[in-house]
Amino acid sequence: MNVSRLLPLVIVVPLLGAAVLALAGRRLPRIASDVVSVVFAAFSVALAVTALLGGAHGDPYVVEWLGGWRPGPGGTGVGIVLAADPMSLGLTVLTSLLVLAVLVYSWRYFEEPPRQRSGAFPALILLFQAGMCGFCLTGDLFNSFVFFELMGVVAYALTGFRVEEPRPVQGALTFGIVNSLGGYAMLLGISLLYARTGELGMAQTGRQLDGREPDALVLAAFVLVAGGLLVKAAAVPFHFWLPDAHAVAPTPVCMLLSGVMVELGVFGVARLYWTVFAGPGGVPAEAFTRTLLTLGVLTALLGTVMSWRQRHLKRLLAFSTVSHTGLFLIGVGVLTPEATAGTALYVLAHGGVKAALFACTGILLDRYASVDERELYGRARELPLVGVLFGLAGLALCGLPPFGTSLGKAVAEEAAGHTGHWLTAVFVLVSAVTGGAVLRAGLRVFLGAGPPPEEEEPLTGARVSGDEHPETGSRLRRIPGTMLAVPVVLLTGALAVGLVPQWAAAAGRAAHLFAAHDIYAAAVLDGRAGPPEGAVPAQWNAAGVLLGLLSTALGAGIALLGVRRPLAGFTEKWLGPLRRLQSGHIGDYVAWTTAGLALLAVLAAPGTVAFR
Amino acid sequence: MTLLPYLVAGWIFLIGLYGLVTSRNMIHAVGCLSVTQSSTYVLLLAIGYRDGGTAPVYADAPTDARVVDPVVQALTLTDIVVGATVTALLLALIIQLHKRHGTLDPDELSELKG
Amino acid sequence: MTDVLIAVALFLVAATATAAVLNREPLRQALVLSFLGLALTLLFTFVQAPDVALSQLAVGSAVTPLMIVLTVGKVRRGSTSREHSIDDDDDDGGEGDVGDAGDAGEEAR
Amino acid sequence: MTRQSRLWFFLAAATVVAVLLVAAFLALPHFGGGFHPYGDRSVRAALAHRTANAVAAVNFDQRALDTLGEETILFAAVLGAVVLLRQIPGERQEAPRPAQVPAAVRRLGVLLLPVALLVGMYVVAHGQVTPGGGFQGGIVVATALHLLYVAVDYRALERIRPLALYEVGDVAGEAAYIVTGIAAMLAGSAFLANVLPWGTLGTLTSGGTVVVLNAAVGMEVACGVVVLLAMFLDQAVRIEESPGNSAATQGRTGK
Repeated sequence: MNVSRLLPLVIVVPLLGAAVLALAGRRLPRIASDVVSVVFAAFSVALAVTALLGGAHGDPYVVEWLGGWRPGPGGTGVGIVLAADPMSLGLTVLTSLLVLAVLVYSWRYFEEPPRQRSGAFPALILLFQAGMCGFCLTGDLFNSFVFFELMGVVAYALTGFRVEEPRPVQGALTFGIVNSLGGYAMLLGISLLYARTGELGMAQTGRQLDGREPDALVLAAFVLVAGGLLVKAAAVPFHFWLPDAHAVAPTPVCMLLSGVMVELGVFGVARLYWTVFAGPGGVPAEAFTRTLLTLGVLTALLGTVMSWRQRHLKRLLAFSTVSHTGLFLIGVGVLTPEATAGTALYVLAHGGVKAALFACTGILLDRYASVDERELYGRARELPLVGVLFGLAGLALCGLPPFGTSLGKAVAEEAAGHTGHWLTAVFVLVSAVTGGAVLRAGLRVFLGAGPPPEEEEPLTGARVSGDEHPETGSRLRRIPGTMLAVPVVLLTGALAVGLVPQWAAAAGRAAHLFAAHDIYAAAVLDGRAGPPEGAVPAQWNAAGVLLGLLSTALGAGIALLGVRRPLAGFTEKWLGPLRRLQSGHIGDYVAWTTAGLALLAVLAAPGTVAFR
Repeated sequence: MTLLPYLVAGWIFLIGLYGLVTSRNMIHAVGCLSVTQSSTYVLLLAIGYRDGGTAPVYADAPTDARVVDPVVQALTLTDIVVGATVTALLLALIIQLHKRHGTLDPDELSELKG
Repeated sequence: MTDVLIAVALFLVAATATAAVLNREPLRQALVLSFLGLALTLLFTFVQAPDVALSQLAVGSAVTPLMIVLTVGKVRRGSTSREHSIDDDDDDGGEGDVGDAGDAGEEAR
Repeated sequence: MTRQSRLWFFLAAATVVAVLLVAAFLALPHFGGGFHPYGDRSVRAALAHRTANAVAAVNFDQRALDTLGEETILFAAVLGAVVLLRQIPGERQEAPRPAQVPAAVRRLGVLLLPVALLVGMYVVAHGQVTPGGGFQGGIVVATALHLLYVAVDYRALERIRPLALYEVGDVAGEAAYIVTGIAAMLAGSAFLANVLPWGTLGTLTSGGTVVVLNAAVGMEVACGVVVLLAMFLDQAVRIEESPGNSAATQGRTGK
């Protein structure tokens, strides 16, 4: 069987698994539903890997027209296409692997109400997997909206999973409203594109747009579709929902949300640009770069600042995801294959590292019923292994070679440096401070470094929990092997991304194929394989290693400073207003989302539309 | 007439957003969200309309009849299902929100700050 | 002729949508939303989309308002059954809580 | 932000968005124009597969993956609602009270119920020929059942609504859609290909797999919406907070 025939199965197998679990969940004991979910997820991983390897040996594009609706000459057809290049397949593999990790992490111990249906939670996770994989693989605009919404619906339910507590329900509701708005904006944009081009496939739409000069309609379509995707990617000022949702979702869900779902938003923007808008009739390169760099830098800096001042560990990690998303946006916005390759590696390794950090935090929560940096002060000395993992992950986030995060950062920042040297500085600063924030928290929690926390310092730090509950039913006395194995494996994976030169080379080739408007259309519509000429393999170089060491040293330095908190009053004075923006108020968030659309329009307009 | 349907779609989108921004009750906010979504139906179907076209159903019509675009109609159908399910989930969350917080006023929901 | 009908339906849709947003009391909003559903059904019929009209009729003017009404019923009941009832969602003035509680009770019987 | 500043901030942003939208609308093809390349191709493809309702052909044949996604969204939402609206510790089930319904309403409801069910099933069955189909008919069937709640009371509805059965129906509909798609692969074609005989245009059995997928969707929607509404009804009618329970007050301490 042709490898392309397998492509739909990557999406369908988890769906079948979810159906089995929803049907049999009432009767199956917990262990059986755990096994079933892992088997289906693993099968999907195997399929995705097969497709990736199959693509590596033959035609790098794996194209499957569903229902057999292959287009006629000229690429006109009526069907939906799954068009997987190595980039989207790589993301699919990452997604599926993280899903597998999450299922193993929640194995047996994670409390999954309702009691009488042990299959509901893993079924939702499998549906989430199907949605994310579908979003990666589809080559059709409306179909990507459908999978966007599927991801969303499952994610809202999973975020609000623990309805016994007040904050998850509020976070999930905010998440649901803001993301739905993003989805509707996206659909409006797709409608505009359909009106102009009469097509829904990305390749077809892109080809049709190439025929004429861009105008206000193209601009509006870009703003609306990209805006919707940027909501998912949590770019400033669309980002407000993310910390509210990621800080309150169950830990296994956080691993998926932060590890890969947000990154899919960035991927969506990049793919949208390259397949639809990169031609002469789309958004000019300088307009796109201007837009993404502006948003990316704002996102990276805001996320960094907010991350540093959190004491709620999950919220700290959530803001650090925001800041890294900013870096990814910069990497994508620079529009060179090198930067794209670096970003891809960065996303891969970041997914592993961030999921590992959430896994460690989850262990703390399940054992101490708290994720507050001060409440946990020194209490986790008895968990040296978790501490080592947490510290390593923090260093990886800083950009310590040879972690994959460091390689990705090195490649992306070098490529971005060609656009502006200050962008390199942003990469170094952001990874240093977000990694430093994690290290600071680790030092205090696992080593009891610095002065013990005073009773109450109401000014510093965000609202504190005080009423966190372990997710394992009761507090863990012993840490289960599965919960420890998952972060170990994830960190090893992140290390491997930096160490296996074949992967880095593959990322270089993938980026070369991904960042190619015409090659994509030819491969999808005419069945012509694009030879990856002149692909630059992503690789280590001295400057990258040095900058990685520099940001790690900086990160460790500010972590040591932060442990003593000499700057608390100072940061509070200057950063208070920023903090107040994160108000938790749905009206504010909707207003910001509208403002974000306006901002996108203003940024992308010059060059796209001629003002007459 | 050439612009009116599009303008109505735009108006509904913006008025829905306005309702969300000024809402004082989460149930009302979810209602406004579904108003916002109606704009996508109107825009899609307006784009697919063809003067003098009939519905794209050939049960009795001759097979060469001039019909409106069936694709946007199929898309709108999907869109309506998506809207209804999202509304259902959000309302489910609202029921729990009220149980936990005792209020549905966004001004009083202040757990997630900073 | 069709154009006139479409234009009328469009105005109806715009008007009911605006009314649905401006009616800040959830039960009344549910009612207006079902009018919006009807107006959209009308519009879809005129633009030759009977399939869509049918589902809009079923979803927009029946299922969605029904779910809203059930939610309001639950919420009202939840806050009246508690002794320390907190004045929840009626700061926007102009709504008769007594009458609404009656409606909610009716719905949640 | 204060209410005032939030409003002004929004209005400023919305003005920019409005300008953008109007500018885009001015560049759109005129309302009622004749440029519908995809639509035209799609009509031809529908007729080639002997599906009289071109919308059904797009939904269940040409773009069947969209509909799979849509059904999965419904499936996920039902599962999500079951999880989110579960009875949690500190809540108890109350027996619903019998209701007094005027005899006229009762008679009308009981009379309407079978009619509405029939109409719903008719709409499902004729989806590939006339307007309507699995989704519309499914919703009609699901809402028709709830006439019993309006006309009699909740206990009457519960008697004809064994939830477990409907949940199985929901899953079975979703699974049937997937299995039909995979069966096409086993028959040597692509996923969700229309491999069954297409029949004669305009007849009930025309359209090949469109009939099967349409029925699967009808089943899933009817059962799924019943389960969904049941979760809301249970919350509204059955589930009560236990007296003296602290779960509700717990949340409020944070305020």
